[in-house]
Parts: sequence; structure tokens; C-alpha cells
Amino acid sequence: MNNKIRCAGFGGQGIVLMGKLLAQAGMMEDKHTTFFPQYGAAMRGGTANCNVIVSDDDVASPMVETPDVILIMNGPSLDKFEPVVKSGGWIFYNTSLIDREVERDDVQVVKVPANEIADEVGSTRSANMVMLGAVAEKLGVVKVDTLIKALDVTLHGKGEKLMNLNREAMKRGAALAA
Amino acid sequence: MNNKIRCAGFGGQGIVLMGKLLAQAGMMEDKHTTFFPQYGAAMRGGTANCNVIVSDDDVASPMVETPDVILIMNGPSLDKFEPVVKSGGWIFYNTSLIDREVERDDVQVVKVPANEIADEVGSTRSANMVMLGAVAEKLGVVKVDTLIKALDVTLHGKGEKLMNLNREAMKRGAALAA
Amino acid sequence: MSDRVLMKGNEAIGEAAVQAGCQCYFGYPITPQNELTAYMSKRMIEEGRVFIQSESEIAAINMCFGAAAVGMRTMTSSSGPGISLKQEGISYMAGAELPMFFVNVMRGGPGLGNIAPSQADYFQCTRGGGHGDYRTVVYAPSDVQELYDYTFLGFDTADRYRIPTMIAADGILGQMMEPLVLTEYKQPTDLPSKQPWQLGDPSTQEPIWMTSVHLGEGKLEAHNLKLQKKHDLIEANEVRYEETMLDDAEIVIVAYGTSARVAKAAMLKAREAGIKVGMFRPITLWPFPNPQLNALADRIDNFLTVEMSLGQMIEDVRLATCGKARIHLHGRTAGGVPVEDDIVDQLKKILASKGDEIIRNF
Amino acid sequence: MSDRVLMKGNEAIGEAAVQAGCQCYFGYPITPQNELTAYMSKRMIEEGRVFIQSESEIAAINMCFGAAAVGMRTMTSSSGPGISLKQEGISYMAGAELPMFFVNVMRGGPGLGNIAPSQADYFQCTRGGGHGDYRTVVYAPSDVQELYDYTFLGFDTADRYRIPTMIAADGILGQMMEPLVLTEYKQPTDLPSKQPWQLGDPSTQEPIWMTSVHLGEGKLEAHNLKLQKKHDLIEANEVRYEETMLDDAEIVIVAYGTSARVAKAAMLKAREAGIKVGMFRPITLWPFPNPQLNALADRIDNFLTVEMSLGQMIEDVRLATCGKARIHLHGRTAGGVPVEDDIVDQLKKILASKGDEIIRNF
Amino acid sequence: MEQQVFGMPKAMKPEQTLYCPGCGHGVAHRLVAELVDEFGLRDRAIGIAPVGCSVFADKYWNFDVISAAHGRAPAVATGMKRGRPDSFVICYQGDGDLAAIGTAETIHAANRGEHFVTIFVNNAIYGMTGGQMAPTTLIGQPSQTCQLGRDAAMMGHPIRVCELIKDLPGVAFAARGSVDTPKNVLTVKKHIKKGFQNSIDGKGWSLIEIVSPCPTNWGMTPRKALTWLRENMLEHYELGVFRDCDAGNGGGA
Amino acid sequence: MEQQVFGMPKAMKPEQTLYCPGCGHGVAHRLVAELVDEFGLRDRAIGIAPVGCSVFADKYWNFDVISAAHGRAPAVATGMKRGRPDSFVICYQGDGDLAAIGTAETIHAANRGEHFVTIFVNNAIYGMTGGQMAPTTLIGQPSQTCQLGRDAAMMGHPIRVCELIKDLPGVAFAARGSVDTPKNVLTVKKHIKKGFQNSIDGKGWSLIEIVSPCPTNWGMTPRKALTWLRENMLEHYELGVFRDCDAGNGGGA
Amino acid sequence: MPRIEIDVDRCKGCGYCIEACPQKILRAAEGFNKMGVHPVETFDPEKCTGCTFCAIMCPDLVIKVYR
Amino acid sequence: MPRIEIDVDRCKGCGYCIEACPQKILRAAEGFNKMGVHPVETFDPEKCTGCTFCAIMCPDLVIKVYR
Ligand SMILES: Cc1ncc(C[n+]2csc(CCOP(=O)(O)OP(=O)(O)O)c2C)c(N)n1
Ligand SMILES: Cc1ncc(C[n+]2csc(CCOP(=O)(O)OP(=O)(O)O)c2C)c(N)n1
Ligand code: SF4
Ligand code: SF4
Ligand code: SF4
Ligand code: SF4
Ligand code: SF4
Ligand code: SF4
Ligand SMILES: [Mg+2]
Ligand SMILES: [Mg+2]
Repeated sequence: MNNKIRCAGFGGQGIVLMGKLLAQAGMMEDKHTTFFPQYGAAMRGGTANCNVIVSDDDVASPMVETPDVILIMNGPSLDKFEPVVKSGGWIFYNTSLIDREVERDDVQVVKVPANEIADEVGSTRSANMVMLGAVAEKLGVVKVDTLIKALDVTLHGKGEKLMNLNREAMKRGAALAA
Repeated sequence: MNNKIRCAGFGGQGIVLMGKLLAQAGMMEDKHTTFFPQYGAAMRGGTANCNVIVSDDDVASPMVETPDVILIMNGPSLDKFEPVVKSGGWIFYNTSLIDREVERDDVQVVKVPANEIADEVGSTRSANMVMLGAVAEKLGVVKVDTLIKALDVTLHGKGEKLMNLNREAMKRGAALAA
Repeated sequence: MSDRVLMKGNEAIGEAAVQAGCQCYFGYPITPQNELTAYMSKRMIEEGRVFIQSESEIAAINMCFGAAAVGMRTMTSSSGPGISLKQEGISYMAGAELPMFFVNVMRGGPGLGNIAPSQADYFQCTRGGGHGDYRTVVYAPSDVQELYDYTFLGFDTADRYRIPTMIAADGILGQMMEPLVLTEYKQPTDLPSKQPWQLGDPSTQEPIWMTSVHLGEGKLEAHNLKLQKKHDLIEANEVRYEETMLDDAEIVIVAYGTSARVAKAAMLKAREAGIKVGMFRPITLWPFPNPQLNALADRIDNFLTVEMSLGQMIEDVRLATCGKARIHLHGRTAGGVPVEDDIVDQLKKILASKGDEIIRNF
Repeated sequence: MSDRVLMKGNEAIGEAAVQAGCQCYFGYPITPQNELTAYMSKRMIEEGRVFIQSESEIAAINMCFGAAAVGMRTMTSSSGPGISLKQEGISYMAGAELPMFFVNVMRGGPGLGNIAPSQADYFQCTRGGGHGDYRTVVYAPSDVQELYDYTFLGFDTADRYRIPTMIAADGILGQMMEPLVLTEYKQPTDLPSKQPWQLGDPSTQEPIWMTSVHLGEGKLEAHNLKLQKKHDLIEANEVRYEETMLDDAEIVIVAYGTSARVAKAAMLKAREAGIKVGMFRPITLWPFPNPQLNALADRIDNFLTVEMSLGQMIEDVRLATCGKARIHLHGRTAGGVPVEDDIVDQLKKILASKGDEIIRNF
Repeated sequence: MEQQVFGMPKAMKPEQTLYCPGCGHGVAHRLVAELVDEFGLRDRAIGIAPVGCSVFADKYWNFDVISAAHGRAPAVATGMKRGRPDSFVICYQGDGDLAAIGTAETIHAANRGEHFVTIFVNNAIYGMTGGQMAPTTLIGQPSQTCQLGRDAAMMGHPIRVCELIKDLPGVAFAARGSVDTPKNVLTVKKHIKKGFQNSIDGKGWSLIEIVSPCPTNWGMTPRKALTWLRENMLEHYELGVFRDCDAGNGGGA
Repeated sequence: MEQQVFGMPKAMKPEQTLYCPGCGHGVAHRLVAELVDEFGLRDRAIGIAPVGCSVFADKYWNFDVISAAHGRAPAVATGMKRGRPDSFVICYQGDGDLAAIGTAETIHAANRGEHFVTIFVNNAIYGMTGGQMAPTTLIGQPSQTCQLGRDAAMMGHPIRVCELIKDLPGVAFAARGSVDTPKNVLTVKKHIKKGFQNSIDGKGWSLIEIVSPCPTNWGMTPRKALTWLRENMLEHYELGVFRDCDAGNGGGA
Repeated sequence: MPRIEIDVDRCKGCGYCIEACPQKILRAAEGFNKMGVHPVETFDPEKCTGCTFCAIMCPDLVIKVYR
Repeated sequence: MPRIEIDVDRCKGCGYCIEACPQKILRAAEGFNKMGVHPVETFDPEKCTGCTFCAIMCPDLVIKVYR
């Protein structure tokens, strides 16, 4: 099962939101789920990453030591998490900001030009949504539809314009990975 | 041995000083000695009492639970300590301020009109010295001479007039008990 | 499962407190419990109740003292350094027998340490970091739902015994999100609706004296012996724990909070590898489940204590088991979280070891 | 015996500190240690050293932090409530590995309690009432001479290991007078005359960073494991204790401080009554004399812990003896001082009892 | 018909105090009690006994009393008053309690304009612990911890609390009186009355400082102490009203 | 010949700060470092990093630095300065640190006239913990713990530290500046210089308050933050010198 | 006629009332009270104006005044 | 000739220098630096008077000034 996920990137890239949305969607699909931001040593200006588990069974440990899937939004995060992903696991990475290739050959790689697609949609800040759409479509951790519903809960109260952009970005990510 | 002593009286009667002098004198006679003021629950305006042990041997516990000797300067203190003195022990009490008799018949009683004698000497406040003189002379816990020397150490720096009054009061106490 | 909400641990505690009728919250910001203070600042004011961000942790605990004295359900929260500062006040509340519920979302210490998760305040929580003979009841939930549920219980136990109670959570529990069922709070029927001790109540006749000071010979000792009776009663009645896969176990992990969750995952892995391991999870750290662990030690030779501290809970496990078994330690500190495989490895080492050897991971 | 002086315990500590070259004292008044602060206010100024009556105990401990950081021999003192307030600061000093010597002249707690003698801060002293994984070295003298002598040692141990050390004395020890030999302090040769860590020293080249904060993944854990090594070393090297009449003993009293003195008197009484009782007196409460007591438990079936608290040191005795013996408790609290005859009675009861029964006096 | 014009207030218990002869706490207690009676507050008044000689205020006041930790009375008062706004809270503190260890709590309760009254007994010494230097000890005044007299360079200056807090917007009233003469005692009573009224009206925090003798720790007879107070303390601690929200100089929260 | 007229002070490490874009701590750090250089104090200067965003000052300052417990920097500074009078101590604090939890330590160090300099960065918010209300948060200003804006009746008023402490006799210098314009930055530097000189001359305690932006927790772009600072903070926090012992308005200890 | 009533056993002998009385009709008595102090007495009661000054100054609620 | 030197990779793009320059010769560059922000650049360097205002305002020690 591809249920242990780690999302990572720069501080401002909405990494925590990615994790929350996955967990929210997981819950809406009646799954067991935990979300835990790695806040430990991170300071202002640092990098952000979080642990998400979406599972049919009870979640014992919320720590994702050996992720099945990593969602990587920037270069330093790829350097950090490429080595720990499970053999046979998945690396989704943002080719807009990362110009190197994945080195491991025992993992499956999905390249997502997240910023570029987000730019096309009209909002660079929605790059994280593109990534989510891609992983949902590709691996079915949660359904894209549920993710879109989760948006309404998690971003409750944000303007409709932003919501539309986010939805659109997710769909584009999904389309890319289909 | 008559080496466990409890002194008790009003706050202003110099009870703690009595204890200190006994301990100081004991030390000057190369004995083992401990002094411990019962400061526990006492508050301003309350009563004062202290534990003194003067011994040829090492002093284990500094607590005087069952005194061999009690030096009692006022009425309430007699009420409190008469019951705890050891059978066969000694009660020295200040008849100037206590008009009742000791009720126990298994103890030895020395009546000391301490305030009156002190008044005669010229200083009501030296009543405690009278009492000390009496117990030293009677029981030889420490020598009267040593007590007088102890005065110089413990009250170092007080005026010579006061010292003389104190010495005189001690001697008068000793004379009374001789 | 449809009425579940996804909630952060810190916020789950806050919402439970609001539901449980917490009337006054006093707190001072500190990571990793900030979301709790922020949540209370919003919800308490929405509900027309009392929220103050105090000038310090010391002010907060003393505000609790005042509010509890007038009969309010009262709460504060902090993390290590702030809880240290509250020790005098906690001791005062215990001494005056005032109920209060408080939370320590533990981070790395000693000193300023870091803001990573930790369980290194175990001694402070269970032995009373303050002065004097007193205890506080310590709950150690291990998921968001339990944070919510034990907040209810924390308030009730505090009122029932007139004692400060607390939740000791590590930073992961405070920061993580999980689905939560927002159950409704029901006040236990044995709790009075009005506290008999409350001050400033015009309907009481005699003046009340509320204090932790007891001068007069023997008065404080008598008071403390009364507290001791209460402690004995709590030890008899309030122990909570969870047992997992003990039936056929040959070795038992003892762990609480997030450590227990990692340990459980490790246990499942170890079982797959054929190791007959079970788990005992204390939910109350004080009173500690002594009789239960003691009984277990009659048939188990090896226990592995897993904790995010360098050997604190292990003392309680050793005390509970009275030398009947070997008690090993898997300790991490200051943000280090136990790793499943490390635990499994240690289990294997222990089972392979002989004699009296005690195995610790550091 | 001619160069003896009669001195109060509190003042003996003060004079020893002055002799040991204490350069900075910071304190705040509290009974029953006031004579110590007053003594220092006089002597330190006489010696041209630093004395500040700070605005609070918290300020005092943080002044210690500063003074220790610039390489000064530093000291503070207080009693229960004040020591509780210092817990955050003590944890900081332990975390930053700054040496300091401090004194708790214990009084009745919890809360304001009373000013009578007590040993109820045992847990706080030995388990670190503050947050995080740290320890302080705890000396428990039992007469005025020892108060003096262990003050020397307290300063030296603090410097040697860069750790806070303390004397835990009950109020009786602080208040009592006994003859004292004013021995001369000699700085151990292994201690550097100048501390390598001192800040603000123009002769050091590289800027120094002095802190208890360690962010960055794993940094604090590494630091804490280093502290743990130090703790292991101290446990191996610094244990102190006294054994009395153990050779033929059938039952052993474990007690410290004033309790040990009363217990010793009780032991002598009990011996007169034909009871073969001995005494084990821990002088360091942390590190606790675990191996020594453990070895003793190989041949002794019954121990009686005598303490002026309701069952705190007994945990260490139980941990040390690992279930090999029955550990009984004679506990008094809040100004209650054990009474010789009560102890003798309990010894008799224990010797008459059978099976696993544990006898406590309350 | 003969009338009693001075007697024991109802809000006072008949108990005799444990205070030393001539101690200023006695008068301060009585004034508070008289006003509790006059305002009819006995059933909802809560007094806070601080850590200091007045820790036993409960033995004397005939209404609810709570004992706070040293210096923390303003925080305790805040908790009570916020929790139960219909209570009437009297925070009674000594100078060590209020101006040393409790400085932060005092300033922030003042700044929040908490609706309680603080009675501040300034006797320039730590009474209860046996005469150590207080934040208000005068320059040159000896104490157990400044045996040669307070030295400004080493120990700082005696703090004037009214002056320090008077401009905080939460302060409704701040005044300093003394108990050295009948007239001054009556002025103190007026100050306390004003404070009580402010508190009832929800106007913010009121501080009534009372310069007060501690004969025991000053090492003087009571009458000598009063003279010393007049000649030394009143020079540094000017009497008067420093803030009165009704007198157009701001205040209230 | 071309000369460098502005560059990196020696007392600054070349490291890049972890501060957010536009954070006021950067300028404050630099001014301190420039003056440490100008006075030639690098070998005996000790900076105190408080608990707040500037807890990592050691990474930036190229002289000895110590990290104090939250709010206790003035006590730590006192211990260092008394223990080693020839050291030069710079106490650097945020508003939560100095004016909330550290109120008592601040006031008493000021009152004792300790010979160190305090740099007080007032950004009206708790930066490090993510934007909670500070004692200096303005009325109406929202924060994590006053989401509807600070309400005076419930939460008290923003504290003006310079005004509060200026009359304590131990204070040698107290001034408030801002880092919103080059001119104001230069004035702040003058203030700090004055403080340094006082400290060297043993004249007592000097406080330099710096009104400073925290764009992140104010939820604004840096430039928006500067404008907001000018339009809102400077109204409540008047700039100027509140105490100068050399200007004939007292001070020194 | 104005008069005062002295609760002799409460008097701690501080002398504040003596100092305060404008009529100068108070003094320390010869004898001792329960606490061992010389309590206050009035030696010229007719001169009392009932001004209450003595009572106002008394820290120990010793004096009642009637008019 | 007065001039400034910009340590591009330190610039966090706050824009304080842009606001402060009396000559109005600073602006955000098109490209990104290592931190992903548009660093400051000067588009009319000859106009620089070396007044140092930009450097004084910079929280990040990005700008050196030469005269
Ligand atoms: C935390 C703490 N520190 C110190 C003490 C000791 N203590 C008791 S009363 C007191 C000072 C009393 O002085 P003040 O407040 O001036 O009251 P006074 O007795 O003069 O009326 C002190 C320091 C304490 N009880 N608790
Ligand atoms: C005793 C204690 N309480 C609380 C905290 C949490 N804490 C860290 S920084 C901070 C406030 C920082 O605000 P400020 O002093 O204004 O500095 P800034 O970050 O705004 O520069 C707090 C409350 C702590 N570390 N220690
Ligand atoms: S010590 Fe001073 S303040 Fe305390 S009761 Fe005596 S006179 Fe009053
Ligand atoms: S949070 Fe505010 S104070 Fe902290 S670094 Fe960012 S801008 Fe500066
Ligand atoms: S009432 Fe007035 S006149 Fe009468 S005794 Fe008292 S003070 Fe004197
Ligand atoms: S004022 Fe009161 S206590 Fe003092 S002497 Fe007069 S009656 Fe007695
Ligand atoms: S030095 Fe002056 S003129 Fe030159 S760029 Fe900077 S601000 Fe503009
Ligand atoms: S002020 Fe500094 S950090 Fe800000 S934009 Fe200009 S050069 Fe960049
Ligand atoms: Mg006082
Ligand atoms: Mg701030």
C-alpha cells in the first residue's frame, strides 16, 4: 500500500496544506489518517516537510520514517528525501524548480512541472495543488474528487477565486498524471 | 546524665540566648553540644523554646523529646513542658511569673524567683541569667565560670554595663541554688 | 464515522475544555502548544468566558489559583520551561486542594532546549517538580481522540478529588492532526454543580479561609496526611492503562504517548518476525499502574521501556515490578523519536541476551 | 578541640562558601535559610565580592547563570517555594553546563506550608524539578560540620563536572548550632584556576556561544547524550554514604540529614533493647548509593527508610535493592520530626511481621 | 443618649492580632474592615492575604480570605475578579510582596485595569522574615541584608510605587497615605473609600499605599518608629493622590 | 581614491540571517555591531540573546554571546556585569521578553542602575512563537491570541516602556527610535552610542527602544509594514529621548 | 458625657494613643495586663472630648469611644 | 565615482532600499536569486551619490557603498 507519504519543500510552498488536504480527504473517504508537520528544528526561512498516512487500518505510528511516496517541491528536499523512500516506492517531484534527475533506480518517478502548470492556471502559489492532483490520480491514495471536496473544508472562508484556481490546478495535475 | 535540656518562655525573655550560652559553655568545656531553637510554628508574639544537649559523647539526635531538665520562664511553658520531662528529671521554674506548684511528684523541682533576683541586680531582663546560674550550680551541666566566659563570646560587643549585670545575675542564681 | 473532524491535538484539547465547561483559561505562548492558547483565545471569548494571555506563566498559574478559588473550572497550558515556572503555583494549588486542569506539551530540554517533541518532563510531571509532599494526576493520551477524551476526565477528576490534574503530551501529539469524534460532555452525577469551597459567594454564611499555609504545631502534618489519604484513594481508583497482545507474550514493551504508537508499530513488525511481544501502555502516569504491571511481571521476564527521555519512566516500571523481571530501556531524547526498526532490533538483542544483563540503546 | 566555634548551620554554609572562594552570591530571603543570606550580605561585602539581594528567586538564579558564564564561583540559596521558582533556571544551567552551588533549606510544603523542618523536596532535588533530562548533584549533610565540609565539595564538584550541585538540608540543620572546626579550603589540583568557558574574557580569541538551546536536527540529542555520559561518570565516582553497625545487623535503617541523626539515636536505643539494627546513611542523594545498598540487600531482609516526607527516598531505596528485601517506611511530614521511640517501635513491629507485609507508620 | 462612635467593625473578628506592638498592619486592617462594613460588602468581599506579616489576615477579617503565593496576589485577584465579576476583591500586600517579587504581576494587573483594590503596606522592610532590605528600604537604612545601610550604587534606590504606575492607563486611582497621625489615618481611609467606589463602579485598578511602621525590624520602640517614619520615610514617600480618574487626570480601563 | 563608506562590520559574522525579509532585527544587530567596532569592544563585549526571534544572535554577532531564559536577560546581564565589571554587556530583548515575562527583572535592573545597555526591539508582537499579542501590541491590532484586535478593557493597554521607567534613578538614558527611515536609523545609532558611552563610564543603565517591523506576523509585505509602523506605531510610541543623565534630567547610579 | 472604654487585655502598650490624645489624658498604667505590658489608662476621664483620635491611632482595636 | 555593490544572494527583496534611495535608482531585478526572490538592482548607477541610505535601511547587509 502506498499510504505513507512525506511532502517537502520551501517554507512558502504550502507544504503543510498539502498534508492537511491529503489527511482531510482520507478522512472523508472513511479512512484512518494522521498528519504531522515536522516542526522540530525548522526555523523561519527554512524548509518545511510533513508526514501523512492514509490507511484502511488503524494507524499506529504517525511517523513516516520510510515513506512509500514522497512529494517533493524543491531541490534541497529531493536531496534529503530521495535516499529514504522505500524501495519500490514513488517520487513525485517538481521539475519546475528541480533540474536534476532522480538517481535511485529502485523507485518509480513522476515528474510534475508544478510551477509551470500552476502559472498556466494563473497562480504560481497553486503548484502544490498540481502535485496533489497528480499523486491522487496516479496512485489513488485518495480520489481527486475527494481532494477537491476537502479544499472546501480546509480552506473554508477563502475567496471563491482562489478556490477555483486551486481546483483547476488539481485537475491539471491529475490530467498530467492520468 | 542531665544533659538534655529544654528552655522555654515568652518571646522577649531571652530564651534562645539561654540555649546558646549553655551550648557555648559546653563547647568551651570540650563537650559535645547541640542547640536548636524550636522555630516551627512560633510567630511574632508567641512563645519561644529551644533544645540544648551538652554531652560527653557524640550527640546523635539534636531533638530533646524527653528532657532531663527544663528551664521554665513563664506559666504557659510550664503547662506545656511539665508533662514531658523525664521521670526523675529536673524542673527549674521562674516563680516570679508562675504562681502555681509543679504537679508531678516524680521530678525534682527548683524554684527560682528569677525576675525578682534580676530586679534586685538591677535588670529585669537578666532573669534568664539567674536561671542559668541556678542550673549550672545545681546540676553542673556546665560550670558557672564557663558560662560567664561564654557570655563574652556570645554577647561579644555588647556594653560592659550589661555584661556586668548579666554576670552578677548568673552568680546570684548560682548562689541561690548552691 | 461521518461526524468526524480533522483536528490538531492542541486544538482538540481546547475544544474538549470548552465542551467540558472550562470557565477560565489563563496562558502564555510557548511552542509546541501555541495552537491551544490561540484556540482558547478565540473560543472562550466566543462563549463569553474568561481568557487571559497573562504576562507570564507564573501569573497564569496564580490566576488559576484565584479563579479556582471562586469555584471556576480552570485551566492553563504550557511546555517544559513554562511548566517549570509554574511549579510553585502547582504546589500551592495542591496544598490548598484547589482543582485545576493543565497541559504540558513537552519539548526538548533541559533549558531552552529545542521545540521538538519529548517526554523528558516525566519526572517533573509524576514526582511533582514543586516542593513538598503532593501529587498531581497525570494523563498520557496517545492520540487526538484521547487528548479530547482525557481532557473531559481531567476536569472531572480535578473536581472530584480537589487536585490539580494534567495531560502530559509530547510535541507530536500537540501538533498532529487526526480524525476526531466530538462527543458531548456529560458532567458526572457525583460532582456537585456548585463547588462548596468557592469564595466570594454571597449565599455562604461563614467566612472561608482558603490557603496552603498551616502553622500551629502539627496542623500541616495533619493536613498532609489527609492529602496522603486522598492520594491513596486515587491510586486505588484512578489507574488507567491499555494492554495489547499480552496473552502469549514473552516480552512486553511499556510505553506511553507517541512512544507507545511507535512501539505498537514496532510490536506489529516484531510479531511478523515471529517475536512474541506484547505492549502495556500506562495511560495514567500517576497513579502508575503498579499492581497491573506487577502481576504481569509474574510471568514475563523481560520488559522494554520505550520513552522519549533518557530513563525516567523506567524507574516506575522497575518500582512496579519489584525486581521480578529485567527492565530494559529504549530511550531517546530532545526531539529524537524512537524508530520502529531500532526497537525491533533491541527486542531481538534482549531475547538473545542472558543472565542479568540490562540492555539500553544508548 | 580548641579551635572550634559554635555556629549555626546556615552560617556554617555561608562561611564555607566564603572560604571556598565563592565570588558571587545572589539570593532572596526566605525562612528557614535567612541567616545564610544575611551572613553572605555581610561577609561577601567585607571580602569585596559580589552580593545581591535580588528582586526574586528567579532573578537570583538567572544572575547565577550570568555570573557563572563569566567564570565566577557562584551560589544561591532558598527554601522550597523559592527553589520551585528556580527550577527553570536550574534546568538552564544544567543544559548550558554551567557550574553553580545552591542550597535548599527545606521547610514544610506543599504551597506556603509552614516554616518547620522538612525533607519533602527530595523528589524535586533528586529528579530535577525542572524540565528535561538533567541531574544535579545533591549532598545531604547531617551536622553543622558536614554542612561546612560539603559546601567545599559542592563548589568543587560543580566546577569539575560543570554541573549545578546542591546541599539539601532540612530546617533543623539550618537553624541548629554545633561546634565547628573551620578547616581551610584547598582548591583541588585538578581544577583549572581559570574556567575555559568564561565569557567576556579579552584573552580568548574565538567568540564563545553559551547556551542551552540546540536546534538543528539531532543536535540537542547529541548534547543530551553527552550530559548522560557525564551523569554516568558522576554515578560511578561521586557516591558518598556512611555505614554504621552493619556487621551484625539484621535490619537496616536508611536515613539522611536530621532524620539520620534521630534514627541513629533510635538505633542506639534499639540496640540496648537487643535489636540488631544498623544504619546506612546516603550522603549523596543523587547519585544515590545504589550498588552499596544493593549489595547490602543480599544479606539484609528488612530496611526501614526514615524520612521527613511521606515516602520519597524510599523509592530510591527500593530501586537500589531491586526487590531483594522488604523496604518499610517511617515518614513524617511538614515539621513532624521522627521520634526515637516511634522508630524503635516500628523496628519491633517489622521484626515481628511475616511474609511480604510492608509496614508504614501512617 | 450615649452613642458608640468608635468600636469594632463587624468585618473584623474579635481576635487579637499577632502583630507586634505598634505595627501598622493593625490600622490598615481596621480601615479596610470599616469600609467593607460601610459599603455592605461582607458577603461578597474576598481579601487576599499575601506572604508577609499579614499572611494571617484571615484570622482578623470577618469575610472570605485567600492566601496567595509571595508576590502573586495581583494575579490571584485577577483570576477571582474575572471568574466572578460580582465579587469584591481586596488585594493586601507588603512592600517586598508587591514591589520586589511581585513587580510584574502588579504592573500588569495595573495595566489591564483589573477591577480590584490594592492596599499596599509600605514599611520599608521585610517584616515577616525578620528585617531584610525591601525595595522600599531608604538609602542608609540598615537591615539584615544591608547591615551598613542601603547603598544606592550597590542596591538601587527605594522604589516609589505610586509614581511608577500612575500613568498606566488602567490605573483608576493611586494615592499614598500614612498612619502616623489621626489626620493621616483618616486620609488613608478616604483613599481606600475612593478605591472601593472605583472597584464597584468598574473603573479600573486602585492602589492605596500606606506608609507604615515596623517597630520590631526597625529596632525602635513604637513611638520612636512613628517619629522616624515622619522624619525619614515621608520625605522620600510624598503623601498625596497621584492619580484620580475622576479628577480629570485620566485613568480607568 | 575610492573608499568603502559602508560595509560589513567586523563585529558581524558574514552569515546570512534567518530573519524574514524586512525584519527589524537585522538593522538593530548591525547598529550594535558597528558600535562594538567603533568603541573597540569586541574582545570584552558579551551579547545576550533573549528568547525570541533574536535567540540566534550568536550566529550573527562576532563576539561572545549568551542565551538567557525568556525575560531574564537583565538578571543574567547583572550577574555578568557584577561578576566581571570589565566586561561590556549588551542586553538585547524583544517586547514579550522585556515587557511581559521580564517586567520585574527589567525594572529592578533599571532601579539598581546596572551598568549595561539594553537594546529593546519593539515589534508589537511575539515574533518567534508565531504572532501572539505582545504587551506592546496596539489597541485594535489583531494577533493569534486577540484575533479580533487587542481590546483595552479585556487585555490592557500597549505598554510604553521608556515612559514607565524613565524616572527610576538608576536609569542613565532612555530613548525610543525607529528603523523606518535612514534618518531614524541614524538616530537609533546615536542613542545606542550614548548608551555604550554611559555603560563604559559606569553611569547606570541605558535603554534604547527600537520600534521595528515584523512583516511576517503583521501579515504584511515589508514595505507595507514600514508604512503601517509609521502610521500606527509611531503615534502611540513617540520617538525621542526620555531620560539623559547628561542633559540635566537626572539619572545615573 | 464623652468617654472611652479600654479593653485592657488587648493593649500592647505601643503608646500611639497617648501621643495622639489632644487632651493628654492617657498614660501607661502601673500594672501589667495578660500580655505583660503596661496597658493604657485614662487619668482624667472628664476631660475626654470623644474626639476618637486615640482609637483611630490604635493598631489593636483596644479603645471604644462613646459620646 | 560613488557606487554601490549588491551581494545579490543575500538580498531578501524587502524593498526598503528601493524606498529609501533619494535618487530612485534601485528596483527589483527580473530574475531570482538563490533564495527565490527578486534581488535589488540599480538601473542608473551613475546617478548614485553614495549617500548610503539604501545600505542603512537594509536589514541584511546586502549593500556596500563606495565613494
Ligand atoms: C517564593 C517565596 N519567596 C520568599 C518567601 C519568604 N518571605 C515570606 S514573607 C517575605 C517578605 C515579607 O515582606 P513584605 O512583603 O514587605 O511584608 P511585611 O512582612 O513587611 O508586611 C518573604 C521574602 C516566600 N514565602 N515565598
Ligand atoms: C518560559 C518561556 N515561556 C515562553 C517561551 C516561548 N517564547 C519563545 S519566544 C517568545 C516571545 C517572543 O516575543 P518577543 O520577545 O517580542 O521577541 P520577537 O520574537 O518578537 O523578537 C515566547 C513567548 C519560552 N521559550 N520560555
Ligand atoms: S515584624 Fe513589623 S510588620 Fe511584622 S508584625 Fe512586627 S511590626 Fe508588624
Ligand atoms: S517573525 Fe517577525 S521578528 Fe521574527 S524574524 Fe520574522 S519578521 Fe523578524
Ligand atoms: S477620645 Fe480624644 S480626648 Fe478622649 S481619650 Fe481619646 S483622644 Fe483623648
Ligand atoms: S494605641 Fe492601642 S495598643 Fe497602643 S497603647 Fe494605646 S490602647 Fe494600647
Ligand atoms: S547610496 Fe544613495 S544614491 Fe546610491 S543607491 Fe544607495 S541610496 Fe541610492
Ligand atoms: S533592503 Fe536589502 S534585503 Fe531589502 S531589498 Fe534592499 S538589498 Fe534586498
Ligand atoms: Mg514590608
Ligand atoms: Mg516582539
